[in-house]
Amino acid sequence: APPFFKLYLMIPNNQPARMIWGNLAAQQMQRIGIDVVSSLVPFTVIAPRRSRGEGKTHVDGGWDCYLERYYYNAIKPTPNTLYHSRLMPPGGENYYYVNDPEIDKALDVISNTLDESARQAAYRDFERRWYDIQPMTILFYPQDVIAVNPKLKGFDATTFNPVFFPQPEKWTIEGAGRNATAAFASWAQPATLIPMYSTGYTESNVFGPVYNRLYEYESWETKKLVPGLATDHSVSSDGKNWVITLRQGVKWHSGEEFTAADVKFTWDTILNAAYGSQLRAGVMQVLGGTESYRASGKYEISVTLPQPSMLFLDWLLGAMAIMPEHAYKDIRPEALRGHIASTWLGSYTVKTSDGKSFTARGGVGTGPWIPQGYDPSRKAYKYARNPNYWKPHTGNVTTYYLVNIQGTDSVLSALKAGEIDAHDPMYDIGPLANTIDPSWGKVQTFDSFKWQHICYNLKHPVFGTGVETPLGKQDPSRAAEAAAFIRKAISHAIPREQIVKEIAGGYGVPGTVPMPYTAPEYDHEMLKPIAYDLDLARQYMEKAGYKY
Amino acid sequence: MSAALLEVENLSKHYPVLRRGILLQRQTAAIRAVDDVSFRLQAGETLGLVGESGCGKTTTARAILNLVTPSSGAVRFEGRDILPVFRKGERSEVLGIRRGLQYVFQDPYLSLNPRWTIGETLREPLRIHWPEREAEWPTRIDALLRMVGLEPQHAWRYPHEFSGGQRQRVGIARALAVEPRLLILDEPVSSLDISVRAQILNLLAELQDGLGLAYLYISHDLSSVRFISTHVAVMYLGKLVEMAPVDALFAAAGHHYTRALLSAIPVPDPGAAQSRIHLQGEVPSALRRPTGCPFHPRCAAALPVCRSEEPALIDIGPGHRLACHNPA
Amino acid sequence: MGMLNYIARRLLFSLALLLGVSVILFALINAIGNPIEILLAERPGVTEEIIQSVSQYYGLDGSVTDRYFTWLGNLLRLDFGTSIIYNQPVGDMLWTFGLETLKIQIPGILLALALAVGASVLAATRQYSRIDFGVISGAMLGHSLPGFFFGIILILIFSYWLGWLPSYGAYSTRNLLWDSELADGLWHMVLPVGMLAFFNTATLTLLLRSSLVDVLRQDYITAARASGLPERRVVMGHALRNAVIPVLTYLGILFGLMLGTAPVTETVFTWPGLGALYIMAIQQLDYPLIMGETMIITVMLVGATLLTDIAYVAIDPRIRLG
Amino acid sequence: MEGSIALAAPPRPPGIWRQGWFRFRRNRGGMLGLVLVGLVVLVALTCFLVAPYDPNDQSAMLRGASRQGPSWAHLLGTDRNGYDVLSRVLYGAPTALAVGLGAMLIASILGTIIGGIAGYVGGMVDEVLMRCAEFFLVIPVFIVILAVVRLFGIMVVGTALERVPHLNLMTIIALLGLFGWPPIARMARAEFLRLKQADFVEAAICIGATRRDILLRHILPNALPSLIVLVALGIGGAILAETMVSFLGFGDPKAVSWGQLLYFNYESLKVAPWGSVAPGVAIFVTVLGFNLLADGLTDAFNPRLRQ
Amino acid sequence: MAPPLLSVEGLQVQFHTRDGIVRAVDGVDYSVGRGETLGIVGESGSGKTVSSLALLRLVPPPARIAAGRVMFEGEDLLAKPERELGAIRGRRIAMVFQNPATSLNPIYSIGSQLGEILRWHEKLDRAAAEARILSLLDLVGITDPATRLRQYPHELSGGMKQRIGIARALLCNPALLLADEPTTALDVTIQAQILDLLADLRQRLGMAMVLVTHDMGVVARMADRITVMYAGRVCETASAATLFSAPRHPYTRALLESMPRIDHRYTGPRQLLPTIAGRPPGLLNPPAGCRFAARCPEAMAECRTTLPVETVVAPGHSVSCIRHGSQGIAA
Ligand SMILES: Nc1ncnc2c1ncn2[C@@H]1O[C@H](COP(=O)(O)OP(=O)(O)OP(=O)(O)O)[C@@H](O)[C@H]1O
Ligand SMILES: Nc1ncnc2c1ncn2[C@@H]1O[C@H](COP(=O)(O)OP(=O)(O)OP(=O)(O)O)[C@@H](O)[C@H]1O
Ligand SMILES: [Mg+2]
Ligand SMILES: [Mg+2]
Repeated sequence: APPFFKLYLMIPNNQPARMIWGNLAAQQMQRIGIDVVSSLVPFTVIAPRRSRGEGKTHVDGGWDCYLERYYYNAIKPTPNTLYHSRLMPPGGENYYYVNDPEIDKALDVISNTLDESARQAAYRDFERRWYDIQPMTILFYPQDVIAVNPKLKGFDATTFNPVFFPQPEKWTIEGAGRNATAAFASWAQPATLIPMYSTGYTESNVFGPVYNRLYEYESWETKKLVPGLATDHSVSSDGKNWVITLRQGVKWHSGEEFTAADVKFTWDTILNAAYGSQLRAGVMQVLGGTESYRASGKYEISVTLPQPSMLFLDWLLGAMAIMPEHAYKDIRPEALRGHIASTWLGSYTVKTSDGKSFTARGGVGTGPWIPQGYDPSRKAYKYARNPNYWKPHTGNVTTYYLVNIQGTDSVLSALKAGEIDAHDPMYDIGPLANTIDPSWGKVQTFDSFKWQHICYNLKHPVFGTGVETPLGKQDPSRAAEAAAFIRKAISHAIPREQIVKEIAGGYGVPGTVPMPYTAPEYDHEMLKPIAYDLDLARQYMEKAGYKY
Repeated sequence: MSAALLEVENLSKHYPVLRRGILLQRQTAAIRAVDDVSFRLQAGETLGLVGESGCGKTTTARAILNLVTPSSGAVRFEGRDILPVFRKGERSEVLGIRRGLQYVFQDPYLSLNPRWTIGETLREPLRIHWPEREAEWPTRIDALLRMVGLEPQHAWRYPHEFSGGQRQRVGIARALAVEPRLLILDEPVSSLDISVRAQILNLLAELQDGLGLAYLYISHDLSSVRFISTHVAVMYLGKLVEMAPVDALFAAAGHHYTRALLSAIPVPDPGAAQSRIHLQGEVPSALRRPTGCPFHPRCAAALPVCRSEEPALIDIGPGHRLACHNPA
Repeated sequence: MGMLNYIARRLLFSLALLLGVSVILFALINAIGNPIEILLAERPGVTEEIIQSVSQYYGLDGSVTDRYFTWLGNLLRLDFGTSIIYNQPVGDMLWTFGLETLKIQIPGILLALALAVGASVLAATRQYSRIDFGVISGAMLGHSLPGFFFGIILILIFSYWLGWLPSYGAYSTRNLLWDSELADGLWHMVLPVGMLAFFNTATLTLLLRSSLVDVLRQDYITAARASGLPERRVVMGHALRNAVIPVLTYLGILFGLMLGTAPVTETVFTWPGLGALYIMAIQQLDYPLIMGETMIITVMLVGATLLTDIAYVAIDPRIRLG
Repeated sequence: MEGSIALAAPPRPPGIWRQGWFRFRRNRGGMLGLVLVGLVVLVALTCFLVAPYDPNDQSAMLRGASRQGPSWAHLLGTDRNGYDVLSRVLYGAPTALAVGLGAMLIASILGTIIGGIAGYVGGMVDEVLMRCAEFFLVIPVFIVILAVVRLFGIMVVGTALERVPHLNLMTIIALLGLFGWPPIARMARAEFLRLKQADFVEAAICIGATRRDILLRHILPNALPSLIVLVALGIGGAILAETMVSFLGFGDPKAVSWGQLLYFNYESLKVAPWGSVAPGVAIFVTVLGFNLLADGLTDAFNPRLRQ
Repeated sequence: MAPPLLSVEGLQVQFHTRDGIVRAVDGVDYSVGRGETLGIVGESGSGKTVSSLALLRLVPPPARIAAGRVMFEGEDLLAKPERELGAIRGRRIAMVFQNPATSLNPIYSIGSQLGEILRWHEKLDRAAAEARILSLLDLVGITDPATRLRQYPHELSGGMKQRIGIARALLCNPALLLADEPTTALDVTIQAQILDLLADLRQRLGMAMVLVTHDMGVVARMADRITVMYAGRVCETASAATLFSAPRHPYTRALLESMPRIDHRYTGPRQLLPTIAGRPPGLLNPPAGCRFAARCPEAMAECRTTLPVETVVAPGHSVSCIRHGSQGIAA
């Protein structure tokens, strides 16, 4: 029988595992009568198509569907930034052109309400609607699995981005005495270590321990925000006016005192187009502009938001590292990326207001660790314990290294050789977990905030808008419904359980909606796993008007 | 004098010596491999061309056949100026000349295409010159093979299945295929074994008598020159220094170089009293040719004039020409 | 004189070569559009303004030819630009990574040369013997074994099963071998150098043996033996030096080959060298890095060829370069 | 033509190729190479008959049987993709041969023409062409292939080229060919130079043969054996190069290639070694086959080099 | 009679090739007295080079010396350990090679090549060695020897290289000089110079010499006695005068007759040269019986089956031919 229609599936070629399930997905789609042309491409091919393809189909220069891994910007799920119909490209990040009034409605509530129970209800609405129409096929939620030195205690991790980073100040290496050296492996080499330039954990792995945020998480377990550089805040009833009180007596590594001017400097720089911060668009949405905040005291910031936003607390205050005004303000905007503060190569002098000078070998922060520079041939970042940290170190680590190690085999060898104590979850060691001997590696899993999905161009005439489906042609008013049938058909054709078992080594959970599986907002009652059932899938295709 | 079969007039071949600069090459000197050589060869005669290695014998032959383009001079074959024909004549004209004048190479190992059977090698000239008479080729090939003392079934063999002498026979047969009037033989026996040499020399002699061929016989083996030639020309550093009928030359050589050459040949006779003329020094290279008479640095009888003035080749007897200021 | 002339000509040619390579590569990179735009498009929240400002910073806002000449001008001042991804001066990166690459490549070649000399002397002096057969067969097998696959197997055996050798990287972070940086560094070099050496020993042995067999047949070797020189001196002094001459050219090529396939070697051993850097640069389209690296590798290749040519002259008095 | 002298013709003695074959047959290594290459060719021709599974069949994964060790159902086990390793390895043979033969076809045509012209014409033309060859020789091929494959992959997006099947593989083949010609050209040049001055060529000129005759009937056939040796060597090299490109993840994702198999499986070498060892051995055997073949051919056709 | 300086008895050298055993030298006997010059003539491939290399056990693989004795100054060289042989090579017996262009190592200067030998054998220091080399170069007629020392072989002409080759052989005052076609590669005029030089040196130094060549003229000029070889075997040995005036072996006779002679007039009615038909037998499977039988005009049936042995037919004249006095052994 001739295929019903043809679709082009792009599979990013940077990760073998993803390529494998991409291939599998393509095959499964073929089994329900779709002609799939899959191609393995670098992300640099996908990105321009999706950001500038104007929703056109693949053959017209846009795209049909591709595979991706995603996560939200904050630990609290923020689907409102990705799926709202107002936020389609080029202005926004709704790359898939999700355009559903019910979803929009739920997202508006999630974003703006101050009523926590209303927000929870909206989350549920969002999940239900998504589950019904499946604007994208969530394949599975990978579980993060790593192996650590069995002697390492106090290790705590998550892959929540961008605030995940190792916290060696809490680590104790047993039997290493009072001056332990710890090492952590990170897969990729970071591009820049100025916090506002990156949202990836490759970078935050490195700069994370150096800086502080206004609020931070008590632990990844509880995911509870506790005061960091801020001690407290107050909000007006409409959620727009915030006054944030800052901690006093905090010193930058240079000895300069931390004040409200630093917070203002940080936000100013992010919003200053000349710096080219990647966070600018997002922050601009929350803050509206530089006029919305001011240092209302040496230790106080007052903010007036254009509209209430959950992102303000969860993202801007809770995830964004504060940069030192005195150290960075004299660096020309275009030079900041290449500055030693960003590369950690070499040293530079920072003048403090009391006339002293400090030799910095990397970024200057308020955090528990002071950069000691980067050794390019070892690919190692070195840190020294900050003796003047405003919170006591609880572990015995005094010297800390962060090394770039590429490759799963390599990282396990390093762990076995005792060269590292822990590593980030990028290594995907799940399939190799059973090769790890407890004498040198303790396998540990933790919450992941990611999911893998196949995403569709929802402007596509067949599976996006449905106008080209038999049902849609017959009855244009049911076109959207027909497209949803096709997407559900595909969803049922994907053997999620097998993917988790076979490719992710069992470390993961079959997916349903774009909501972190372990988030409290995930409704486990409602979101039952989607069955792998080719008959069911074919029935959905038939509902869309296709005949086998 | 009757019209000569082959007439070579002031033939020269100069090879440029190139030196590479950073970007371009430039010519810094010239090797005068053949310099102003003139001689004539009558039908049925054999002219032996002798001289030490590198004196330009082969180059002369190749220049006559236009295998290298001569720098200057003229070559007349049967009264016809052939170089212009080679240069821009009709193909039929070129073939006409090629038919008259053939070449036999020194090394029979190299002069046969190793990928071709002897039959194929011999068929090639027939294919080129008489494409229309294809039916006659096989008989002609048989005849050629017999003519040089081989068997017809040898046509099926490859060169590597032959001995050196047999190969040389094939080389001769190939040259004879086009029924030439003149054969240029470039050291045809010097790479052969002693016992085979005589066979080939005999063959050449018989062919000459039977077919009325003329030979230009190039060699540095004076014994064989004496056997086969009617006339001898002696070359030294690209120049002809003496030319004479064979017995005249061997009896009364005029040039000191010729005499030295003759006396240097060891005679296979233990009793032979050899009055030898010692030549001092090595053969100078064609690149650094001495001024004046090229031979003067090695010549015992050199006069001051020899150093500065180059002697002309002049007649000193019947058919005897000599270029020496102070003949012996 | 001839030599200087030759070197000058050679350098001129190399310059032309480098220019050619750079133009082609530059054109290719630019044919895909503004690299910054492609790069940044991958990241969420990037606006046109940001692309503008970043492009400007990396000097990517002129026409292609302008950009090329700017790049070239900077190159002449040994300024390779700044890596887009790593924000570091490309020149510095090439230097550190280049040293790491040479650190395994040069010992790899030298070790291979030493082993090949030993093996081929052993084989060639016993031509037709069982040892000879063994050496040839071994070399043939080694020559055909895909180097990277062999490397993987080495890691599996020596690092994973036996646990004797480190399998990745050039240094340990902690727990240095014998607490010595030097020992630790050498320790890490064992596997990659071993792999490179093994692979090249095989090829070199094949070449050197046949060259040596040829030389040993030469008259001057018989003459040296006939003069009563001891066999050792004949083989090592007279034959080997002559036999090395035809292999020399290959050494240059070999070095080039090793540099060229460094991406594979360094991927297998996670070695922090030019090859690994190149893969990253290519994957991330870090165009100043791609350009700089290609230039450097080509320069190294040209340099190696030049060096072998000069070595030729040093060894073989017959050769006059000019 | 040949039949016309057949009257007196004794059984035709072996020609140069037959002679070569006789010499080749005695070379044990060469014969082994021939057998190995023959095996690979046989596999390439019959893989679709003998392979137990479709190379793209991932059904093992659906059964939960990916990365399984060898069993009766899967003689060489299954890999990370759930592919049957044996089938995948068998289907890799045509790809490898396509790469090797394709690249060397391009290289030998280019090389013979360029080298032939350089050697035959000589002078400035020779100089320029050989500089050109040197140019290609000094450029680090592998590095360029990686860059071109990557950049070209982005460039073709949205153009008609994108729909060409196996474009990526063809790019690699083309590049290997494009960079593979200089050694062949050098050899061709040397041979043409040598043969153009060979006595038998001059003899042909004396006889009045045309330039065409000389090039096609005398020089080329005599130059061929040396070139064939180089080509046989080059095939192994090209196959190896493609596997390395694929191993780095720059290969053709759609092609069933041994390098690709290694790329996907070498990380799980420890838990499922069969997935990497099988393609590794396949590459080894193929390359060894071509190398031995080349060696045997040298022996058979260029005894000059061997004596 | 004093024992000869060198006597070769029943020497056999075989090449073990893939096609089988090539009997390159198959039972060769000759002897050389002190101060005497023996000329060995024979066609290409008759085993001249291989047999002379075998004297010093220098035959290249895959050749093996299968049988025979080489008695030199009372010792069998073939039975000596390699180490002791090294003391004879180059010192008591020296060699001059056919091709001067290939018998000098191209990458070492003349001085270092010669000096090395001297330092090894005579344990001379650098200066003493150099002095000796200079005097020898002078002896072999090289002008400006001091400059030559620093030159490389390719910078010298063929004749000069051969002189160096001779000087190298003379470095340690050998008792016997093996010269393998020392002039074949040279021009006639240069050949004459080198032959003069050799004759002169032989007289001045009183060495014995084995002169291998295929040029009858050369042996006629140089040799006291001549051995003619054919297809790996000796046909005839006689004093030079006897061999040229009264050759016994049909091959020797044919050889002498078939050469065109420079001292002969060939003009007038065409004369042909007497020739030897056919070609030498292959040595892979040499015919039983006399090797020359197939080409010999006088051959009898017996010749094809019986291997003639060398027999003295007159004092100092021995022949291996059944027809001419030699006995044979049935094969
Ligand atoms: N293609 C060439 N380029 C430059 N010089 C050449 C070339 N061919 C020949 N010569 C030079 O021309 C001179 C004459 O060479 P030719 O071959 O004619 O000598 P010959 O008398 O035949 O020597 P032989 O007896 O060795 O064959 C030699 O010095 C040689 O070096
Ligand atoms: N490597 C080899 N393998 C097989 N046979 C060989 C080898 N080298 C020499 N021979 C054979 O040994 C025989 C004698 O060779 P040798 O070199 O002694 O001859 P020669 O009399 O010196 O000839 P020439 O006059 O050509 O120098 C030849 O018939 C040859 O075929
Ligand atoms: Mg000549
Ligand atoms: Mg010899």
